[in-house]
Amino acid sequence: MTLAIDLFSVLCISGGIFFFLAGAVALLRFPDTLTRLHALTKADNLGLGLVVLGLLPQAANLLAALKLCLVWVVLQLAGTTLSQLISRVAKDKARQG
Amino acid sequence: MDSFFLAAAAIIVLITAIGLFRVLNGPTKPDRLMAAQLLGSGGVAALLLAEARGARGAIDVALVLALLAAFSGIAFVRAAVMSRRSGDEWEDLGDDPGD
Amino acid sequence: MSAASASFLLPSIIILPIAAMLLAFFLGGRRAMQIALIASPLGLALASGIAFVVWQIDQPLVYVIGGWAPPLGVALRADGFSAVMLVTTALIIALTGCFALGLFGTKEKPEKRAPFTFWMLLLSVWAALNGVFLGWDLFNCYVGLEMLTFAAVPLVCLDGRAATLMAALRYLLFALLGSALYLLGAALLYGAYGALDIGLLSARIRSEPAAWVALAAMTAGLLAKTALFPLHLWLPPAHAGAPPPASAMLSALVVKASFFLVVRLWLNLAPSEMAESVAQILAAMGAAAIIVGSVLALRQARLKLLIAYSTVAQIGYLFLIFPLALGAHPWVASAWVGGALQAVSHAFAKAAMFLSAGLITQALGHDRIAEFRGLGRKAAPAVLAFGLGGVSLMGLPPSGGFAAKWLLLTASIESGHWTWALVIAVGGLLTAGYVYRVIAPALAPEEVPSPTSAAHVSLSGAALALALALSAIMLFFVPPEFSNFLLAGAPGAIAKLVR
Amino acid sequence: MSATFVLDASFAALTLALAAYTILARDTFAAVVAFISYGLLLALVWVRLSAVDVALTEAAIGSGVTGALLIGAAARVGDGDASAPPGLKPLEKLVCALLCAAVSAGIAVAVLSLPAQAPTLAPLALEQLPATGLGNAVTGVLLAYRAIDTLLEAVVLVLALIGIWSFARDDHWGGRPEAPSMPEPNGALILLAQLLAPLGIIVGAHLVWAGATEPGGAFQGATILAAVWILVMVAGMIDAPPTGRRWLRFALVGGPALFLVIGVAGFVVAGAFLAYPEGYAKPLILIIEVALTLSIAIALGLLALGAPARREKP
Amino acid sequence: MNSVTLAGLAGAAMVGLGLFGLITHPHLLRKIVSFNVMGGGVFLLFGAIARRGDAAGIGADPVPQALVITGIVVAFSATALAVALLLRLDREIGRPFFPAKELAGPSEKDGAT
Repeated sequence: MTLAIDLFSVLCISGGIFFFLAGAVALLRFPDTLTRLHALTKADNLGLGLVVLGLLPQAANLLAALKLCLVWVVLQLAGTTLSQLISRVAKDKARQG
Repeated sequence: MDSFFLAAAAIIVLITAIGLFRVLNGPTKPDRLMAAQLLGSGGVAALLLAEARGARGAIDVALVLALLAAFSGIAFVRAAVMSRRSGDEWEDLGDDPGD
Repeated sequence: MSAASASFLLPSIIILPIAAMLLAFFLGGRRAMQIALIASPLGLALASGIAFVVWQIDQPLVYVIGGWAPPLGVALRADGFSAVMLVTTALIIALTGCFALGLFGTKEKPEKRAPFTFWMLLLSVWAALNGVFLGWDLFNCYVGLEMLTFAAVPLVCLDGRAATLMAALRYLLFALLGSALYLLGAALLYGAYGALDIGLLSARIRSEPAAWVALAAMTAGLLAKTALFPLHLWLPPAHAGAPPPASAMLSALVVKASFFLVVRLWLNLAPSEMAESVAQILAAMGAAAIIVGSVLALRQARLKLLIAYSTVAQIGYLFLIFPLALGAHPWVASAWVGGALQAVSHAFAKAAMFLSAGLITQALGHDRIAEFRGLGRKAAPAVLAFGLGGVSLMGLPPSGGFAAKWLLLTASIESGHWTWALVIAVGGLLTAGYVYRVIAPALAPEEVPSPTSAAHVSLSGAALALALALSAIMLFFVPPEFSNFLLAGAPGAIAKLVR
Repeated sequence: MSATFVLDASFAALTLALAAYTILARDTFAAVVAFISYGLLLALVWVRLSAVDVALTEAAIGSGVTGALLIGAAARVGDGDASAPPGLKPLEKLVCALLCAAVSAGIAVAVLSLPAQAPTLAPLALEQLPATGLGNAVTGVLLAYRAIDTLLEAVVLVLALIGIWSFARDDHWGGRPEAPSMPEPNGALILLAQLLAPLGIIVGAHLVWAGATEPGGAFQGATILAAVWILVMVAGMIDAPPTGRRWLRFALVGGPALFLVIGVAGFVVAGAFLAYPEGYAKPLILIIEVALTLSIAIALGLLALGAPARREKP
Repeated sequence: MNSVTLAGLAGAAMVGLGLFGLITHPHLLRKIVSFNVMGGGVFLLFGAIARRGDAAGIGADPVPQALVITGIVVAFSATALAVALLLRLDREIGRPFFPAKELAGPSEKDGAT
């Protein structure tokens, strides 16, 4: 049983690493700010989401599991809002300029 | 399992940090900011992994980082909007190559 | 009164200004001024109480905060030097506070920026100074120093002009650099010896790399805050640009706090073999400060800048005590007493000079020395206060400055440090030069007598400046017991020698 | 060489690289972003050093709020390239670099020469901890053993605020700081503020409460509260408060004043300033912490908002 | 060499870097940032010292930890003060630098009253 859980964790976290990598690559390769922004936000959330998912079964108690989810939700919210704000400003700027 | 967590934390931080370094020189300000944001997420992930390894309290640090993650970004956007309004040029918020 | 029961005075003199400041901030407006005016005589009473007890018991007064003994807890300690500095601080705060009534006295209802801020900062400077003079824990002193910086910097730019804002920012950057270095040294000392209490550290410290680096960093940081040459660049614009009562506090008191901690570091904390090798360097920097500061003061066209450069020079004298007050020699007691007297008499004289400069500026509408002809008629009391302060600065008898410089001079000669004796003498001549540069035209009659008369100068302001100047003079007449008092709890060798 | 050492070494190298970038970057904005990341990595390093209390503070204040403050300032003043005075000549720079390298080398020598048997107050701090009723030794140091430092520090915050306010124009005195909100309301931001505000208050309160036994405490909790407050202001849901109001002044001095009052009461009931009577230490400390948290939160928020910049109608 | 010594050495290097920035940058905001880097180095040094004092099973000496917490808050206050002063100065003189020519002390009309 523990082996199965550990395997699940390893898989999820490895997936998380992959998305962090994807995010970093997107940052370097994508052509313009807005696409970079969107790719990055997605990669960011998926990467952290998978890490959290992988750690959930390892959590010591319910409070710890709750905190894990909370961290992810908060970061998701913050990231989404921020990218929305930035893209809006960037669009305004593009319209003006 | 512990060493896996350790390795995963190290790899995530390194990846995101390298991404950050690559982008610090531009081209645009939002890029730099987003790269910092990515490092923030990476750091949070590393802290969660550390907690799983038994570093007590690391998850609280992660929670604080997550709560404040958007903070500097919002400060940036606000300052950008304000200076645009007051007529100052905000050279590279769009896609024009900066620097 | 037993020492233990009287030691509650030590935290009280820190609590009083802090409580006053918090209350003044809450009540706001005019109340701030009233609270400051009520608190200052109370503080003076507390400071005198501490001095009296130290004099009575003839040893340092110690208070352990919260009952948690060092190394875990924090102790406060007042020796003779601390007590004298506390009384000086309380007196100067009270007198400059009264002087400031003319400038920042508020009657009307809505709270005004500069007056309200001034009274808050006055109380904060005072609290921080008391904290530093009583500090016996390196980190506690750090917090006190930071508090002092945060209170002193806004005082510089109360008028909000670009030049003073610049001076304030430069001062802040120097001060922050100084604090960072100081904290670095404290960290290393804790890492090496597991304590921050000066008494415990002095028992544990050895001449080894960690101690050397720590003390070097702390000293460099404190010298930046004291503005010892060549780290003095920030001082003249900052002290000259502030409003007169603020300048008086900054020049008379604030720079002394970091000097006080340098004394703590090298005379109380460091082992004497370390101190001996550094003392000559400190004294050499002091000597350079005396010469360079005085020469620069001679060349200033503006009165307030002249006084500010004179502070740079007078700080130099303080640093001459390091080589003279070390070791078990017959002259160390006079060096120690001379140094303390210099700190105190300079504080009074400089406060008097800055306040009179304020009055002169008020009377003339400018402070250009070249246009001072006839000033003696227009603002006689202010010129007199300036002159009396000058007498003490240049070390003419009878004055506190003379007593201080005479003691330092004899100590230098007895110890064979002829260079320092020469510097003291030359510094005195240069000081006489720049004081004369101000007084001579002021006493000269106007070429074209102007119709205006002496009505410009506020009499109460002049009286306060005179009182400060006279205090500097009166220090000449302190009884010999005063020396013994200053030696109460003085660093090891000095105190032992006397007893 | 163990795996953890490799990890620590790479963290240290990364942090150092970011510090170097912060100092050496040509672009001011890039330097500030690098500084924020530097603070973030420092927080990780603090966790690695088993100092979670400090990690929390660094994450909240060192990186978070300081970063926001600096980034706002960077956007405001810009690079100012055109008006830059001539910088140092290469030779002067080299001299400075050598000097700073010497300083670093000196500190490094001192670090390497620290005694192998490190002195520590940890056992003593733990031994005395039962007298305070606390479970977190760091909170014990902050609110019992070295309470005087913490009291002075709380006063320093108020003092720094007075200093910042004193940079206002005369006619703005007592008014509100510059409007912190975005020029036009933004739905996403308002939603974020609405969601994060309750969460932040819970987390902040949790940190203060947990601080008695676990990592956390007044300063960390207060920073979260301050951040949430600013967020709600930036979203335009509330305005910055007028700095002359009596209630605001009361909220600012309340914490330090209560701390001071309890400390002075210690003279009478416990025999020393800032001593707690036996058996009452923990509740008193918790009361002080709650009051301090509120005052510090407001002070930190106002410190970040800056000097009053709008005239207040009487 | 262990992780803790490494942290101390990194702190030493950061102090040097911050000091360099503080001395050489003409841009005042960069000076303020440099001061913060320097502060980070000093705090890290404290951290290494705390970790060395690991005893009685609590991982790190609590005293230096508490000092660093105080230090971080003080450093933030200092930064806020410096930034506010800088912004005001920038509004007055229109640039974030000290002018190349030394300021002439108090202006002519320094009424001081």
